[in-house]
Amino acid sequence: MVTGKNTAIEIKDLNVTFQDNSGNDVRALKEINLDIEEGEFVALLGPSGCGKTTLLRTVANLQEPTDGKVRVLGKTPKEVRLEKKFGFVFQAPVLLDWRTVSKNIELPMEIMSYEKEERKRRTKEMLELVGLGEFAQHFPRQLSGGMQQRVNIARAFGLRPEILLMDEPFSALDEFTKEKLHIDLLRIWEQTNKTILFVTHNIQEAVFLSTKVCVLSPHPGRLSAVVDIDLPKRRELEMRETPHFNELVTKVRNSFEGGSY
Amino acid sequence: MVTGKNTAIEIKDLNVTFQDNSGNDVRALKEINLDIEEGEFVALLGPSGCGKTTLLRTVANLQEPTDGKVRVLGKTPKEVRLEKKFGFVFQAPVLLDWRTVSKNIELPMEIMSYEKEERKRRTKEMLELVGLGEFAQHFPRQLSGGMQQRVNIARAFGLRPEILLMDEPFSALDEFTKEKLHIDLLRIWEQTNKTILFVTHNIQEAVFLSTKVCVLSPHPGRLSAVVDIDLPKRRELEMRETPHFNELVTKVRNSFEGGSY
Amino acid sequence: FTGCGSSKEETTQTGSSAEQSSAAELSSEDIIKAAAENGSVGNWGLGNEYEVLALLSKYDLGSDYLSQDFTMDGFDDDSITLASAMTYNELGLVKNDYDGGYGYGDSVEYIDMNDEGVAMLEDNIFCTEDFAKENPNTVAAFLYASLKGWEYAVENPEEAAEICYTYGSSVSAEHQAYMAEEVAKLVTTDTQGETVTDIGNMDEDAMQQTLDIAKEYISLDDSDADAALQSLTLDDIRDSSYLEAAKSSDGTFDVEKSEVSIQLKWLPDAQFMGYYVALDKGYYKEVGLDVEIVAGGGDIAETTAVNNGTVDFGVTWVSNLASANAGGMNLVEVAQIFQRSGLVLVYKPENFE
Amino acid sequence: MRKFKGLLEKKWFSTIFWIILLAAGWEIAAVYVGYVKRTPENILPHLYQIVAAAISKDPVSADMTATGLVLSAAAATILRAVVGYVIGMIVGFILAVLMKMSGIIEKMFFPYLMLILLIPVLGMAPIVLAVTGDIDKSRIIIAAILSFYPVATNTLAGLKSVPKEQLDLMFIYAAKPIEVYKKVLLPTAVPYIFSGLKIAAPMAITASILVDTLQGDGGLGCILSQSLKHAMSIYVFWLIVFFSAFIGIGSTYLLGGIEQFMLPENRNKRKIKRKVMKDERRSLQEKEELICQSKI
Amino acid sequence: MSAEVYKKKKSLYARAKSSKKAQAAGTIIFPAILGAVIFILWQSQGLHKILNTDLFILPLPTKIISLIGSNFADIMVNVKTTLIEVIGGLVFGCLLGYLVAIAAASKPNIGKGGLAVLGAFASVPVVALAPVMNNWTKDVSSEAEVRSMVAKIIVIALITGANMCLNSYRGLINLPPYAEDLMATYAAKKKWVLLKLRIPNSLPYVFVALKIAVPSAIMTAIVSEYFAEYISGVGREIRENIVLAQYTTAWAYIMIACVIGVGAYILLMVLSKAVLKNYPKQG
Ligand SMILES: Nc1ncnc2c1ncn2[C@@H]1O[C@H](COP(=O)(O)OP(=O)(O)OP(=O)(O)O)[C@@H](O)[C@H]1O
Ligand SMILES: Nc1ncnc2c1ncn2[C@@H]1O[C@H](COP(=O)(O)OP(=O)(O)OP(=O)(O)O)[C@@H](O)[C@H]1O
Ligand SMILES: Cc1ncc(C[n+]2csc(CCO)c2C)c(N)n1
Ligand SMILES: [Mg+2]
Ligand SMILES: [Mg+2]
Repeated sequence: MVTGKNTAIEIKDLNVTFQDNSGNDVRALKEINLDIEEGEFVALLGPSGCGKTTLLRTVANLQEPTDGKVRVLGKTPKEVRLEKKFGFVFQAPVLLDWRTVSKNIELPMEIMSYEKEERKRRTKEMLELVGLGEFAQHFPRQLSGGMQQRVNIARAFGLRPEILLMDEPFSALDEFTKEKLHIDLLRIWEQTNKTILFVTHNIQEAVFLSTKVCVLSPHPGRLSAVVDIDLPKRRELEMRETPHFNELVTKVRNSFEGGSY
Repeated sequence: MVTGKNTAIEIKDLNVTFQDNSGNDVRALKEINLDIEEGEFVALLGPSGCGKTTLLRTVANLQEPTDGKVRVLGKTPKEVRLEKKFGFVFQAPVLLDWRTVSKNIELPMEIMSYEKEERKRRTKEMLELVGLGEFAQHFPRQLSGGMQQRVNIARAFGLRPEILLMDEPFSALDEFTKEKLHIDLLRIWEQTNKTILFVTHNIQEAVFLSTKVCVLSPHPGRLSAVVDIDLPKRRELEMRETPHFNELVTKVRNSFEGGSY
Repeated sequence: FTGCGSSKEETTQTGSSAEQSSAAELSSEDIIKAAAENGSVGNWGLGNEYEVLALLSKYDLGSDYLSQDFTMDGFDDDSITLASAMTYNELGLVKNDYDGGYGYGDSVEYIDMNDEGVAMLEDNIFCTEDFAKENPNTVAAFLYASLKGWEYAVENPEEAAEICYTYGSSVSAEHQAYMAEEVAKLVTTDTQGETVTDIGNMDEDAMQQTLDIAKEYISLDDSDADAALQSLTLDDIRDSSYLEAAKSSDGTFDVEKSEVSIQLKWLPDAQFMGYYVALDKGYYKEVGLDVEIVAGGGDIAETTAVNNGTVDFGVTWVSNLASANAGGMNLVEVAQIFQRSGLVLVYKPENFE
Repeated sequence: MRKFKGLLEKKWFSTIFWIILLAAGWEIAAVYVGYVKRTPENILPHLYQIVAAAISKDPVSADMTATGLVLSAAAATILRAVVGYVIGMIVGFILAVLMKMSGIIEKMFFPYLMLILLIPVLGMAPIVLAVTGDIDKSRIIIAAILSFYPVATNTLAGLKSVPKEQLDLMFIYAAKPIEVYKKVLLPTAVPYIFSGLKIAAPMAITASILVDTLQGDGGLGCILSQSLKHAMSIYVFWLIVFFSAFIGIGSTYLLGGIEQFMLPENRNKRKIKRKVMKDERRSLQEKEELICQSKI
Repeated sequence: MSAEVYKKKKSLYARAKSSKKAQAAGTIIFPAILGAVIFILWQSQGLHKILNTDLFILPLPTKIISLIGSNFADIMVNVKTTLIEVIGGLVFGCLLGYLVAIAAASKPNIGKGGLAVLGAFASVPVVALAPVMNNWTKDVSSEAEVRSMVAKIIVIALITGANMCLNSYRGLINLPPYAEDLMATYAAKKKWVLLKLRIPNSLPYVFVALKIAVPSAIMTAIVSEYFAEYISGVGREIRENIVLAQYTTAWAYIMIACVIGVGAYILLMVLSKAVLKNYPKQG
């Protein structure tokens, strides 16, 4: 295989169906086809309940596809997971109650057998990044909702995974914190050139961060549009004021089927 | 007492202090003074961890003030709570696992001994309102994050409480759903003329919905600015495009101390 | 609260053995009939009930009886009006007023199984047939020393009682003394009331009577075992050769196994004073045995303990031996210590006026 | 600190409150029984009579006082109970983990685990005795058998109570099973394990007393049954009833204390405290050093 | 591919059902397999070698079963006695234990100590409790059969009640995060918090407790029958026959006790499936 643009995530004819209580099918994802190249930053956009989380979970091997094929880095999601190449920021912060904030951030590093020194160093760095330096020794229930979500993000960032999957990581955060983390996330992405799949329901955010926006339409979740974002790789906050940015936002907005769900 | 503009919520020199694990004080709220009139729609804005939830909880008698005075409708929060005049939308959707969506929405009505007919009717109405008509018989674990949050909102709306306290109710929702619910919330407010205290970290949202924006600054949470929103009572989505709206947004943004946390 | 009234009256008359003669005219038959009709005959069950069943049957009464726990509380509160008691133990507790006693004195009367002709033989010494065959000298030596202990004990019951007490007996010293007296009577008197000098003798007639009653009143659900029981003969459950060997010996034995143990049927007390005396006086040592006495009264029956080899010898009742062998064990009685039944049915005469 | 003390007092207070209530009820009943029964001490003696028996110097058996006898017998029984309990705990725990790991093992074994519990001691004893050949070992094994089941059931329930999201998190990190247990499953199961242990503790003691009576040689069960059979003062029986109840309360409190100590959150809290103290000490030292230096 | 799935809703429904059936079958098949293995080992005397015991102490299953067959009527009389005790004791004990747990949960300050005291009841060994209860219930009825039954039921109720209390207390206290706050905002009376939140939340815990309570009720019934005044019941028969060295008969009754236990277990499983059907699956 030649170096350069390899496929990071390949999704073919993916269907995911759940069953409700009376045994009827609930189609969460229908006939999804999507290719993501290595180093891309893809935003997944769509209304509530359209299947964004389900798609992310399927890529991460947390959900078996009912039908169709998913390949990550040319392998099955399971293989990639077992190689510990995924990072995942859950939609609701999944923190262990009995561990302090810093212990929660260390958790994956413990599992991946990082040196103690390294763990401490990175944890500290990440805590500063998300602005929770003073709260290292607090327990999750002593934090506000947004602070918990920041711990959740810090935990995933601490690892520098090959494939970073993020499920609405910033929606519980205020504008300023969000902006800061946008920039931090972009810097990390630039430096490490990892592949990022990012769920959001904020169109501005999707356009500002990503190289490609995928729009899902609901009931059942289908891929209704893919919009390439041709902004320069190095993004600056000011770009959001440019006409081109607004054009892109409008383009994405219009690509929603029927304009509403 | 004369009818008309009575004080709905009166907060005087409010201090709330928590203790961390090594016994040190964490000041969540410091010297808050705020008066809210009946029928007002107040948005509480502030960065993550600044004390918004704590303020809301204190008003609702879920948190004892360390210091200072809180009066609601001229009474103590406890009295008002016992009169069942509060509605509260929690930041995380607090749904009971073993109840279906519609049963979760019915819960407070059961407690308040509504007639069965009435309960069913309102529940159905609320489910339509939040776009979950088809999911009435699902269990919370079968819903997406945003759908759970909508159930949470529907449950509070079903009651038509005197004082509605909402803690970031819409942050897990996509633009379209959010817009629809904004309009619905505003209609409900117009028609019933209830007092609403609304936490958000989205400045546009705050300006669009409220009659008054209160900005909290963090560490410790102080009330750093109060901006009156002089938009007409009946809000329309198009207002967001007007220059006056943008002026207000900018005014609020600038009132953040130092512009960042 | 039916039972309360009568017991309350009693509280007031405790100790005074005033009017008790009126019941004396009643025959034991009347008493048994009245109690049986009332459904208040008591026995412990668990293989101790055959004499009572035989007695009930003798008077054409049904075979129902109440389960008596190992106290006489049921007798005391009149829920059992005709209660089983061993002469040497429960009867003493009922009559005497030392610690644990009920203090009825002579105001109570009893029916004796020996008088009623339904007596069964009780405490014996047994082991497995295999053990006896493999260790004939050990068995003979053990019998020799044990009988010597018993001889001494029945002649000196007071001293025997003290010995029992010092061997960690569970019984108060006063009761121990009472027990020793009564046990001595059982060892030296037969079912007809004749004096026995030949301690340990296996009397043909008494044993046959015991086996016959056992066959009639032991009811087994297991049809194979039941058939086995019905075909049992005395020779299947006893072997007198060891006793003869012991009696004809000069006291020196070439024992095959010197460390042996004996499991008692009940708690350590003067019911088993012969063994304690033999141990205390060194009789076992003299014949080359190192004996451990294992207390009974536990849930693992002495027959099972002997059968599975946990202990070498055991003390049990002849009827228990019969049912064990019917069930498939292979045990033999090698000596019969008690020569008459120690079971009586005790009652308060005023309950039958 | 003051608050903490007040709380502790409250806790004790509620236990004492109940004990007093119970004692009052007992005494009222005892007075009644004293009037209507001929030998009330066999049915419901006065508490002061029991206390008197406990402190009495009169020998009840050979040369032992009632209390001496109970305590010496208790030593053997409690030792066996503790050993059996620990074995039962370990076995129950391992079984729960095995059942959690494999649904098939759970389905296969769970009903039988319960069956083992149903085979009465009397049925079990001869077989266990045949296997071990020793009455004391048999007793320990039977006590273990009777106490493993609550631990196994509760531990299994605890392991199953972990929120799915937390397992998903560990799944994403491809954590090894041992790590999933160490970091998520066990910490969550701790309270469950302890309520199993709390249920099993009196069961182990009950079992140990029960197996004492297999043979007549020593142990609380034996003197219990002896005194029940009026072979010795009935007050020995009442002493044992109270003694075992006290062991029960004691074990509940002991386990509660250990639980508080073992709760992962509290462990982390202690760590923080220690760290803070260390930091304070260090900064104090540094200050002193600075002062010293400046003086020089 | 997907069309096939989508074509017939019915077939899918049937499939779902059959998969549920397959699962249910698993709960029966796997224990059955192990049961068969044990049976074969036992019948072929392999078990005797493993346990180092003989045919006398542990008779062959065929012999035991044929004994059950030939004494079925007698056995049933005893089974009835034991069943009444177990069911009566369980119902009273569990209800009582649960009520105490509710009382303790509503006033934890005072209640917690009550729990410890109740735990102490459970620590009084059955062997001591049973004779005491016999004495205390002497005045309940002039019929020995009735008062004896009452005594046994009380003992079983005390033992199972303590266990139910400990477990359900946890279920009544460990609520989902913020659920209590939610109820507080409705100013829900204690009654409602109990009815709508605490009790539903405690149901899974109740079944954990029942899993222990049911076998321990049977065990307690067996032991307390040893001491009962009125002679009847599976436990009493076990003891009688073991003392008489009738091991085949004793094992017949032990087997019967096990059948009662398995029956109760199956009932419990069915019940728990039905009651907890809306709850998230554990594990
Ligand atoms: N139980 C507690 N113990 C200790 N500190 C607490 C506790 N609850 C809240 N805090 C602290 O109080 C501060 C304010 O928290 P609060 O939840 O009110 O923030 P918020 O404004 O709602 O933030 P967000 O937007 O992230 O939800 C935070 O610093 C938090 O750490
Ligand atoms: N376990 C489940 N059982 C049944 N239906 C499910 C289950 N999980 C998800 N669904 C359904 O699948 C659909 C997609 O859910 P998903 O969580 O992927 O939505 P989402 O796009 O992430 O929404 P949101 O933005 O609100 O988080 C929803 O209709 C949901 O009801
Ligand atoms: C298990 C069992 N229970 C009761 C007796 C009857 N019994 C025989 S001797 C004795 C006491 C006198 O020392 C009693 C009550 C027994 N033999 N075995
Ligand atoms: Mg989602
Ligand atoms: Mg908040």
